[in-house]
Amino acid sequence: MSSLSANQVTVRYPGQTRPALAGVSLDIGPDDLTVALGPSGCGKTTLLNLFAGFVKPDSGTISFAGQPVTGPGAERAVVFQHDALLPWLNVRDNVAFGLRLQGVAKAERLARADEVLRLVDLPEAGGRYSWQLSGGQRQRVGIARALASHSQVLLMDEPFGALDAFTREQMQELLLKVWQQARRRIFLITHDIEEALFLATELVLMSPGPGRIVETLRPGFSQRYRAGESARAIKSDPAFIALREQLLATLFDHRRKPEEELA
Amino acid sequence: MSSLSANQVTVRYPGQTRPALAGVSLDIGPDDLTVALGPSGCGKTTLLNLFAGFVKPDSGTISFAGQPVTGPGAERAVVFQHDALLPWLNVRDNVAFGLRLQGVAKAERLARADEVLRLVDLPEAGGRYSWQLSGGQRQRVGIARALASHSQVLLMDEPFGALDAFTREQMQELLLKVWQQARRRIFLITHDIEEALFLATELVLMSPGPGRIVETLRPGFSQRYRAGESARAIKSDPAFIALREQLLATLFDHRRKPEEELA
Amino acid sequence: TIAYQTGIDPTKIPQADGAYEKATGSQINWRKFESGSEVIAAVASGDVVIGNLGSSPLAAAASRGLPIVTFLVADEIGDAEALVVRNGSKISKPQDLIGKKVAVPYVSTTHYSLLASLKHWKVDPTKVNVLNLRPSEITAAWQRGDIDAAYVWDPALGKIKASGKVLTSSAQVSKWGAPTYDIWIVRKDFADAHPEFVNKFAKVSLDAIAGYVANPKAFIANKDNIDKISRLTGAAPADVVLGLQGNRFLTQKDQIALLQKPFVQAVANTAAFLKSQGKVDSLQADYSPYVSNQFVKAAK
Amino acid sequence: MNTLETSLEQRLVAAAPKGVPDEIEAEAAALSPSVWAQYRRGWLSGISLLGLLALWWGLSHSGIVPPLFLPSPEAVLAKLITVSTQGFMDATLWQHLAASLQRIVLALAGAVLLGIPLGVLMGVSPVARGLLDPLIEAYRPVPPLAYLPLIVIWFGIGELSKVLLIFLAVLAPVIIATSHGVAQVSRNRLRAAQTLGASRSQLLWFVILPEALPEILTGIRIGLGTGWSTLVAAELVAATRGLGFMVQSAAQFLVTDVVILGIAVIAVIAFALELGLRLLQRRLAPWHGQLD
Amino acid sequence: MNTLETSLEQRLVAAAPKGVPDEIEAEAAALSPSVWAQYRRGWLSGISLLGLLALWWGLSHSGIVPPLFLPSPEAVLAKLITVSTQGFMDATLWQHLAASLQRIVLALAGAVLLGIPLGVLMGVSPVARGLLDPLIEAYRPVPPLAYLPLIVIWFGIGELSKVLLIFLAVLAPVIIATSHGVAQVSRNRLRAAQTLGASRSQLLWFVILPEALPEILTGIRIGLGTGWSTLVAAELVAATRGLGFMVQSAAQFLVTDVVILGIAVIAVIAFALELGLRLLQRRLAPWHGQLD
Ligand SMILES: Nc1ncnc2c1ncn2[C@@H]1O[C@H](COP(=O)(O)OP(=O)(O)OP(=O)(O)O)[C@@H](O)[C@H]1O
Ligand SMILES: Nc1ncnc2c1ncn2[C@@H]1O[C@H](COP(=O)(O)OP(=O)(O)OP(=O)(O)O)[C@@H](O)[C@H]1O
Ligand SMILES: [Mg+2]
Ligand SMILES: [Mg+2]
Repeated sequence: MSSLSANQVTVRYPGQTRPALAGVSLDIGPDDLTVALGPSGCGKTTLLNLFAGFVKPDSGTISFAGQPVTGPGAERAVVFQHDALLPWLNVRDNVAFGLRLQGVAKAERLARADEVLRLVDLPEAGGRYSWQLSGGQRQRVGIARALASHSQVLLMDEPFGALDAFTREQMQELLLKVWQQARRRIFLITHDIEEALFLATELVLMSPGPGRIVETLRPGFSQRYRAGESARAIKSDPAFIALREQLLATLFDHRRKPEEELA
Repeated sequence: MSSLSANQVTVRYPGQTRPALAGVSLDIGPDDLTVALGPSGCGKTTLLNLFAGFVKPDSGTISFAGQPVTGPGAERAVVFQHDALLPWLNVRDNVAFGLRLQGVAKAERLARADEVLRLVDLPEAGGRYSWQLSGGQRQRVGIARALASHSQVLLMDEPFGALDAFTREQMQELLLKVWQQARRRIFLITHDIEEALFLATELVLMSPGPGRIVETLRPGFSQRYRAGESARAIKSDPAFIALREQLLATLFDHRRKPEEELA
Repeated sequence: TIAYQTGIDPTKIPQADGAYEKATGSQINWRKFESGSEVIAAVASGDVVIGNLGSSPLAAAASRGLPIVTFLVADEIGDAEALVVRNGSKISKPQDLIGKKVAVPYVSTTHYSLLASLKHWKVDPTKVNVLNLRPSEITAAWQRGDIDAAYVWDPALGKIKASGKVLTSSAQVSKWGAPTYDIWIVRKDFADAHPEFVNKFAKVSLDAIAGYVANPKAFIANKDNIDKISRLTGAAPADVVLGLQGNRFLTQKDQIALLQKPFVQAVANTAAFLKSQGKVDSLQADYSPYVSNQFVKAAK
Repeated sequence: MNTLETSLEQRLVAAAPKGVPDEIEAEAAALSPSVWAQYRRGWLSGISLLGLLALWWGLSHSGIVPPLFLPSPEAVLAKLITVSTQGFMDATLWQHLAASLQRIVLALAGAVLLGIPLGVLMGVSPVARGLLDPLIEAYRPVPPLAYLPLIVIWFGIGELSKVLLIFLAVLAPVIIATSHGVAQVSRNRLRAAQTLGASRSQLLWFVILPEALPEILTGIRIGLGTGWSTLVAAELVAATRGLGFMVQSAAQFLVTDVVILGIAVIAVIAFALELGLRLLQRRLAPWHGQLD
Repeated sequence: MNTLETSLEQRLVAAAPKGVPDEIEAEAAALSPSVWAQYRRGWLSGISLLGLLALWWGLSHSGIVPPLFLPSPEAVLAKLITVSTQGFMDATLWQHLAASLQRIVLALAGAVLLGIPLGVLMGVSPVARGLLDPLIEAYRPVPPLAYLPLIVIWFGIGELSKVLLIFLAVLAPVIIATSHGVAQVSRNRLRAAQTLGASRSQLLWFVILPEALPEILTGIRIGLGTGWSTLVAAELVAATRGLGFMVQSAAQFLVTDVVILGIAVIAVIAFALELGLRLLQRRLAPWHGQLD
């Protein structure tokens, strides 16, 4: 019951003939790290916006822990596709912003911010402003901001899209640690198949025209990471590689049949 | 001589102690598809901005076809990390914008725009506005805009970062076709090692603190694609896979030695 | 609170000396106003109890039924207001005004005087191009030759006389039966509640006027007097002298006589005139409630 | 102020509306997602204006304020009829209105034609900004009543002076808003256009002006407001017609009902022009307020 | 208008400056990259003011304009000395200035204290906007000179009336700019703050106000300009002191040098306040104009 769920939701943007999402149901349970994968424009961001409470469904319901979701809330932190940092605060204050809203004392929240900044590998960026950062650095500040808050759910829209392979893997491991320690439900959108496989407890494949869930997988590699196996080891496990190739083929197959994606 | 080159350039942002780029030299010849790969914040975007003429070096020179670069120009088209579309024009007009500036007649430029939109797999998005598109769709409109212009150089900052695997591969092949037919010099930034290997005639590895080029490779797979081999075949060639793993290991090695990346 | 305007008259001397305060034994707030209509608005609001204005705004106010009483005449306007025609405007007789541009500040006494003189000359006012300009703009427009004639007071009058000639003045118009005055009014409720204050106020004023009328030359020769007036009004000393000479000041005896039938008649005439011009909607049947000589009488 | 911006509440809550528009209306609907919200707002505005009217009626009939100072709405309405048929100060209401409107429109046209180029120049070039800024800042705060005589001596008592005075009042907001809007144009969009080969003038026409347009229109709207509010001062200069002249004369004769009538007419006309400008703003910049 | 915006040229060309700042100054330099550009601008502004002065000097000495209408700069300077020592209309220049400044400051404070909350309300709630917008649009265009008598009748001739008149002139731009700024706050930033648990009031204080701040300050600057320009009208109401009163009294008696002196003093003081506000804007919103 204490899960974040979408129940038969449909969303149609004004002026569009075809719905962006049609009859989508998805349940993110307490121990879930759900990853959405799918072609550009299939409604992943729309689904995340529904969970976050930014968009209201035209039909169907969104609920969290049994309560209907009517708007954004502190229990559901979001990492945006485009950072959405506050330009009048420096990086440290941006990261500490959620704690400040909660009334955490200054020294404490700044200490916490510095700690999280270290975790995302930006130990010395605290005093800068967002416009002084590179694309990948900005993205990590956005991640740090969501991590620093004490939300029960993390909603992440392509959070590692602008990161290099090494930093990306660091962030993946960080995310798994957070998921494991803090037991946060996580909903993550990515285009990286390897990432999806590695992280997901539940992997949903989506398809456009209208946006819907076409397949659900339970790869189970993140549980192995949690059990102590190393990331490199998992990713070079032949089972992992085989599944990756298979998934890639599935996705390509889906797409090769010409389907219009735009209404 | 008719190449785009950086000669010992150094860039230091105001208020930063360490330069973002120090003594970087790079030459993009007429038949080159140069790809930059490197950790977040190592100065890739800064280097691209130098080539584009957005940023002036503190020392060193940038030149194109023997002439010093003093500002942006139509011969060097740019695909931005964040689209930079014009919100008051619909997608078709955005794509045709460069041709309109050149004085191409309306019917002709709109026909051309529709053609390019088909190429980036957005055949029906022409009448929409940028704020009605998904992240990946926007990115493709940005690519279409650059392709529609008749520039001699394409400068692309993580152009496929928000695309799913299938669309990404489509775009990669499209890019190679453009490079091959129109003989445009291309400078492309990516975080995807496979993409870098597949596309690059010349692959530069960059490293931060201060930003510099640490290694240059000439993978040569794009020439094989040009010669008629299929993308899938190349990417599953054991030589390709081996090089990919090796490159990954190099990058990870570079990063494991703790180096401060921020000043 | 008392509203004054920058008219030039001998009562500015006791005002500057604080004699009013001494005589009435109360604190007085002097406030300067730009025009009669503003004085009326201030009096109406209740913030101002005694005010100084020209006779034509009074007629307008009385016609609207404002509860005020005229209790004192500061002066009868003489040569201080005059109709001047510009040299080169080819106006030599009143009939020449037809089709010419004549500037006056609307609703001032000169506006009334101008229209009265046109009537006297049997010139159709609609054929004269009467323009609304403030004195400072009249001077400017005159300088450019934009206007052919103007009916104003000093110092603008002095400036334009330099390049024009006087066609008529208020002293003349007064003789034609349309006199204009600068007067003092008091709110009726205040006058009923504090008659002794109004009496004292009238007395101090009359004394000052008497002082001037007794020997105008000596008054003017006293630089101290001129300076005081100049300071209160902002007028240049030379203009003060002109202003004093240009008006007729009335002694107590004259005022007692005037502030009855004749003045009521003058106000009624003015009001009727305004009505005929379409500036006022309706007339009072009787203007005598708005005039009283009791305070001047009591000022012995 | 601006009917264009989606309200905070709209932005906070939801993007998807309830109804399913016809496919034919689809495109149009995409541009005006908040027709319903606007309809509701019109209704609220009606309420608040009615409230104002009721307050007026109540005050004037309660006897607290004598009719000399606050005539009743009926009296003003009656006056509207007499003034528009028989006239006041030798001209009917419509003639006064026409005279004032003509001045306002001329001044507005002048201010737009001069103000936008100057504003663009100041937004684009630091040299122009350095030179023009102090001049604008110096004339802007000076009360029109103070320099009225100077205007008369230099420009006479004709229409020119009156229009000039209004023009000056409109000019400053137009220049300020334009230069502000121009200076805030997105750097990345400018760069994008440059890499597509935009010349300086193309940059101006195709990027800077479209992007600054909403702000320029806001400046014009503010300027029009200040223009109207200098109408009385302008028509102190030897006017024989005009709303400002009418109000001013009426005030001097204590004809309060005509004063109120004039104020009401000015408010109504200015409001109509304002609504027109907003409509224009919505037509010309439908994308405004749609970006994240 | 706004010294904050980086100029178009700066934005078009380059981000990297030439000099290498000291490490200690590093942080500060990051916030004000264009100290040099501003210095140069101050210099240009000096030139243009000198040009104005020269024009004045030339005009007044050429004899084209008689000194009655345009006294020479020397005459005005001389007057400055006499008026500031001996006074004009029973008060020295400084007393006039103090009286006016007090009114302006009071009106400004009132307008800011009332206008910002109202503007925020209008920016945030469509209901408030629907209700308040027509009222503001109705009073805004009405000329102060037209409702002056009503103000006097209703509020008397004390300081209240004068301050009220200036207050009304400042209020509209403050409200308009505030509601405009508030309505343009980035949707994504609002959403981000909400997902971090911001309550409505925290949203207001920590996101909406900081983001709208530059625009609010611009509104205050515009409002202050219109406030100054209604000074003469306000001080027509039974003032005994004040720059507007001084100018008006002087104009009545054609003491043109005092009129020009008053205009100059108003311009200088208003300009100084404007510079102060810009400085404030730069201190409070250094990030403004730094985004793409
Ligand atoms: N505001 C809008 N108005 C109209 N259509 C929209 C709007 N936002 C999104 N869409 C459309 O809805 C569909 C789903 O969009 P969404 O952003 O959810 O895609 P996505 O799966 O996140 O894609 P991407 O991977 O490219 O980010 C797309 O076809 C898009 O064009
Ligand atoms: N305007 C600026 N002011 C100060 N420092 C800056 C500015 N822009 C970039 N930097 C710094 O310069 C360095 C290089 O930035 P750049 O954007 O070139 O990195 P990048 O290689 O593109 O990184 P990414 O892959 O994350 O986009 C980074 O450390 C960044 O923090
Ligand atoms: Mg998306
Ligand atoms: Mg980058």
